[in-house]
Amino acid sequence: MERKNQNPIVNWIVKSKILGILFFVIIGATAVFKLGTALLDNPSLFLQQVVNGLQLGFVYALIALGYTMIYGIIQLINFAHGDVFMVGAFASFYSISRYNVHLWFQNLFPSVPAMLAQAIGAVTVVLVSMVVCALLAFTIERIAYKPLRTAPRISALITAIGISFFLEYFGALGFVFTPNYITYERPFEVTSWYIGPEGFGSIQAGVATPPHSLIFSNIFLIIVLASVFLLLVLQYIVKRTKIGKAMRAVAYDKPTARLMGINSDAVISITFALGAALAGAAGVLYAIAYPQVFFSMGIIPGMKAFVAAVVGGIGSIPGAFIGALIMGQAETLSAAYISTPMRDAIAFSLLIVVLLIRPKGIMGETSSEKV
Amino acid sequence: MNRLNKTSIFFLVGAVLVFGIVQALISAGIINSFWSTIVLLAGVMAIVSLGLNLIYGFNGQFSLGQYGFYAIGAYTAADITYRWVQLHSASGLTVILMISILVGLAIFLIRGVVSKIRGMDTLSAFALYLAGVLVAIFIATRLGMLIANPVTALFNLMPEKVAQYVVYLIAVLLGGLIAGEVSFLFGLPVLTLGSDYFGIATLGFTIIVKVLLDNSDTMLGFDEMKGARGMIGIPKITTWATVFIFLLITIIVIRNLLNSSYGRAIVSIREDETAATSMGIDVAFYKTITFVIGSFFGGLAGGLYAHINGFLHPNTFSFVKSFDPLIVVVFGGLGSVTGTVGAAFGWALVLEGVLRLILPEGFETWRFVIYPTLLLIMMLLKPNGLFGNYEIPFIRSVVPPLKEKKADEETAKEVA
Amino acid sequence: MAENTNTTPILELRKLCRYFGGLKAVNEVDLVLQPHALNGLIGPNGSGKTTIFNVITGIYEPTGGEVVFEGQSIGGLDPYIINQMGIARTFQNIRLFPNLTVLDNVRIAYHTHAGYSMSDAIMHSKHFDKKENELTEKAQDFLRVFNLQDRQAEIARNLPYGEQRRLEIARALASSPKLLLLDEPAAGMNPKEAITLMELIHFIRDKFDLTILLIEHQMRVVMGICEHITVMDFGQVIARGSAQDVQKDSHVIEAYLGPGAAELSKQYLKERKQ
Amino acid sequence: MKKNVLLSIVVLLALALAACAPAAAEGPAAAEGDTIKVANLSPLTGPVPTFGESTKNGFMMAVEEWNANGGILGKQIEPIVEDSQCTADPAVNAANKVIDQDGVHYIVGEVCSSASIPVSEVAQEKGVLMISPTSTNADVTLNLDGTTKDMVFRACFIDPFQGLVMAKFASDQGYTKAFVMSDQGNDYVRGLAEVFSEKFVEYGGEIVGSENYTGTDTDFSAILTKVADSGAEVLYLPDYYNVINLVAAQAKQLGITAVMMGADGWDSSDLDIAAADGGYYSNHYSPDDTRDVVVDWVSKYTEKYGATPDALATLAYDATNLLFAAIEKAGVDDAAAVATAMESLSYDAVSGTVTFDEQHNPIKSAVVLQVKDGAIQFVASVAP
Repeated sequence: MERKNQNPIVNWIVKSKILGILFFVIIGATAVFKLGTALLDNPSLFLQQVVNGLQLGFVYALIALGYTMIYGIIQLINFAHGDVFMVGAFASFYSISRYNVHLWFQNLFPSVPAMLAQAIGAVTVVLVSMVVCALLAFTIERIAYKPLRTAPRISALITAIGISFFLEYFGALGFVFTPNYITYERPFEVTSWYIGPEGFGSIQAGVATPPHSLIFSNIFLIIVLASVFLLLVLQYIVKRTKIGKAMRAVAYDKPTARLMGINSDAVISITFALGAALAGAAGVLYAIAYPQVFFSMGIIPGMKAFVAAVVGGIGSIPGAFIGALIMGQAETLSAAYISTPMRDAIAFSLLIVVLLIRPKGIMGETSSEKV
Repeated sequence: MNRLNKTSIFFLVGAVLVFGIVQALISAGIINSFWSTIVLLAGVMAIVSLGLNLIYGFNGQFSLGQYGFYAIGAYTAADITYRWVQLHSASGLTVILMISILVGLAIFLIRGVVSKIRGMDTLSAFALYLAGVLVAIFIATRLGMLIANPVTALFNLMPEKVAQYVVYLIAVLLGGLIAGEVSFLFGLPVLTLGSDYFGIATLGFTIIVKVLLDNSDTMLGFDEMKGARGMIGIPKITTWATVFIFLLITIIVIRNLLNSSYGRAIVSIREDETAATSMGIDVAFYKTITFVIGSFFGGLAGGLYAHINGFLHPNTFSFVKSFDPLIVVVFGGLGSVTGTVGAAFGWALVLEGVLRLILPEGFETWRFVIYPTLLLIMMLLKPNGLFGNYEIPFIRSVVPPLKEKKADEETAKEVA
Repeated sequence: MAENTNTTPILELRKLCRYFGGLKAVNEVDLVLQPHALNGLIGPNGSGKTTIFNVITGIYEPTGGEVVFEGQSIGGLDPYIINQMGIARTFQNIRLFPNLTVLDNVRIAYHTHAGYSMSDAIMHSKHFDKKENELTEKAQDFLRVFNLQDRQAEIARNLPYGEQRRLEIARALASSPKLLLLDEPAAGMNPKEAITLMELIHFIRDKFDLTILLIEHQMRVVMGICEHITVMDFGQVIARGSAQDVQKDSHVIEAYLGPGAAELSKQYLKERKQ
Repeated sequence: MKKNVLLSIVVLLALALAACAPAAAEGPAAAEGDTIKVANLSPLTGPVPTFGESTKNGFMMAVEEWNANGGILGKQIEPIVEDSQCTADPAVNAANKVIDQDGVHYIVGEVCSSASIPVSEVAQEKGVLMISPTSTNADVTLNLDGTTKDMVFRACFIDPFQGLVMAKFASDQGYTKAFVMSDQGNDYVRGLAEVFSEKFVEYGGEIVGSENYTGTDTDFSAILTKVADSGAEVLYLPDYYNVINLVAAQAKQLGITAVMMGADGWDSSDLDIAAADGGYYSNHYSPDDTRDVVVDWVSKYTEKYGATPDALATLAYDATNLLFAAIEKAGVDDAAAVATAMESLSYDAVSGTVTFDEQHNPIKSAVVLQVKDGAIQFVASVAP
């Protein structure tokens, strides 16, 4: 039971943790080499992939924000979050194609310039979805999670899985939503632009894009702006407002928060509603980016966003954002340069590696338990 | 303690009765193949869930990876019997046998070295194990191919049916062993993570396994597994008797383990990790060994499962399905062996059996609306599961009566 | 201070440091425990007592300095190894295995001495039965010592507070330590209970031939039984010696009552003499 | 210890004895009545309930039509629909249920090959006739040793034919560079992609790239960027319309000019015609087809379900009709006899005049359609 090993070489190996480091270095170097050669090989293609990854990452970020908030406050992996996201997408689908919500503003104030009216119309749609999702989440929380607040944590998790199944298959019933894949009608037209050695211009159908140029669309811009905006709003709410302080207090220590006069049940409900509102917004933006809605659309993005939140450090709002961007890049770059079939496997391996190096995620605070 | 006390006899008699009655009903055709298939699947689900209950319910490690090990066991066992039945070669058997032996040996040897070196970090240890295991696999494959023909000849001496059944039994066990060894390698670094993080990492494991199985023909080089087209040609030889015996063995092993000092060490980690380690319990070791044993049962069940329908498809092991054993475990009651077995049968019989029969024409899709609703109601009514932590007397740990000891009692009185 | 006796100390802390970021929870602490001694470690809240326990038992790694147990440096070893070497502890906020029976709580600590293999357990062999019986009897013996034998089938979390404290000590003892660390064993007890407990501690020290280091907040309790007392404040040792020595020490008085208190108390004592 | 061992031996012996007891049970007593029971296994829940819905609709329409015309052999048809989730275990359970509990002798289903294969084995074992409307995997009708399962048929093309059709069409159009995308987890897509790649090269073309994705992917930009970079003229994407819609929309965003080509999975009223504009796909029939059976089918379906039928509905309708025609031809309600009758059947179905080859695959011609100016237009017809 010696603390120090007799053999100096063994001692050095142990102390420097060289084997473990070497292991990661080899994996990392292979990845860096692959990506590096790809970058040198065709820089514009590489950049294009990075832009693709950014779009995906920002979409994940929107979902991840809601996940991280709910986990942060009641340590519940809310598997139903992805399905609330699906409901948000459907809500916006119906509000656009049935009720023309995106045209209301235009019809009310025909004198407003078309661009502005369209933008306000789109925002209205997003708001409608956010409200629908917030109400849904509020109801779910009251019916399914609140009674379980004192029960073991796992019961709430199983309930979340149950809610998730329920929302999916109830939604898949013909008279609720539909079991079909529906093409989503965007509230505005898509335009793509290219920028590169040939200059800047918009892409026309049927006309070849100049080579070596970077392509991006208005959807990309909208998603980036919207997610950054929502991140800032959320950050403001959590850090600056009274309810935000109450949230942090409840997250930190529920009984003490209650003693301080905070209605923790109300705070938790509001957190759920807020998280769901974000999911609703994400649902709309997701459907705009990938124009198809169906009952199980929330499962995979939901899971990946959750993984992103974990990578970033669950409970941390900037962490969720960073994690989502990393996930987006990891998925796109591995699909592009390493192996497409393995992209999910690579994304998850990355998750495991990050957790091994930083057990609480990138931005996660390491809280040591008081002994 | 009487070695074969009343409760044990009672339990065994009960088990034989249950088995006999079900078997008789199946033989008489009263339980038709619709119900008997469901019963088989339920039995398999019970074994998988028992493995998970050991990991999660008793050791407190929130694992979503059980279906990954289930898949590994299923494909391993299926590959062995496939090669035997379709290619008339024991090469699958010998190679995997050699791999499981040599990898086990490698792990054992490296463990000997690592435990002598104080203060080695987990990742370095992991790198060492990985290197050792890879070398072992390399040697084992060659060795296995070398002895394949003689072993085939040896098995051919037996009557065909017997040989097939023996190969099948070994295959099922090897499926478990391989799953256990994989879980050791995977668990070594990952078990150091905190509870929820461990859960997410194991979820990742399930997904990685599924992706690999989707590409098993192109990326792993197992043409007979046919990747996403589904593996066919696996003999359908899992019977109620096999499932029942394996289930019984699983229950008894877990019961004996739990009611020993090792079991108490396992449970103490769930109860309070810091206190456990301060009481001299090697937390890392017990987490690993529990994970390995739990995964072993997962793999074992996979082997049995592969031979029920004779068809394997990666979609069976998708991540949505991987919640099934978790649902069963929580449904039955975390940390209750009785509850898990009961819940597994109840779950399968209701979901696949009863709900199919009672739903009227045109309402087939409602099956998956009713199922989560039932789940929700159950969780709200009984948040601790159907059985809570109830155990039948056979499984329950007994508190032996105090023995008379006058001398000590006196000292105690003196103090108190 | 007469610490340099001829016997080898059972535990020695040499310039032990433990920092949390910028906070020096334990700063260059020296401490020597002689075999079979009953030592007290006192100090105001946050003075680093429990941190020292955590470093000794391996829950925290020392930032600097050394922990030497029976001539071996044990700083940074895993807690379970340290326990197996012969150091057991209790916790400030009782940490039993709450959902297990009282008997099982003790049997778990006896784990390393179980003496049968896992395959014995799974096969339920004869050897297993024999050893398991022995183990159970020994565990029951420990329970008797603490007068908990009638509670053996009870679930630990349902025990009253005082019994939980005693159970925790019983559990620590079951791992057959040479050095027992008790973290505020009398916390939450009334003076009478505390005195009884201290008597019990005295008794087990003799019965099991232990060295004991105990943290206590209530000075009165410690003063009564501890042969040697170390006082800490702000992560440093400010005084050590016998109960009387420590009581008079001006640093100690200031640590407990605030700066200037020593002067006041001196004056007070003077006035009383006059 | 000895007692324990003894007891274990006794237990094991008892178990072994019980296990060896002859499975004396005969098949379920077929409920002989004045109806013919026919089951449909569709993935009504699980990952693709929309396919299940279409299949069920096609099946029910055929049943209703035959019943309205007096049934088969003078008996009414009793349809039984069961959910099989596109997954092996539930599909087997569903098959066992309709066979054992309901006493069905004919099964129309399953949709996914991954579910049809285990069901086909159950059907074969129990002597129940099965016709899968849409399972393209060869293993559905074939045993491992290459022999045909005599009770199992299918109503759709198998992989090689459609891949060949499109490869030939593409090279006839003068395209030389193709990029192939396929879903690694979907055998239908994978089979078509493999055959297309092989045949396209045979016809003198070049495969400039191929990429896999998973069925749950929604972001294809990484792959599409590679497509743009590869200079491909053709993008072969033989997946279902739901994937096409996503890929086509993103391809447009990325300014991709390659012509998209696909297979019968595209055939749906939910296909995003604007996004997929200019694409070609192979199909069983052309909506412009003027044969009565086609016109009837399309108009009746549209009237009843409010959408034009997709490939799944059409094939389910055809499969069911084929089954009923075979029963009528056999003249008895007996699965084995019907199977024999089916082998020599020639039936004028929506997807052309169908006969079966030795491996129980239908022999019928295919058409190539183009998505153009907001409509689906007939381009060419290809005979096998």
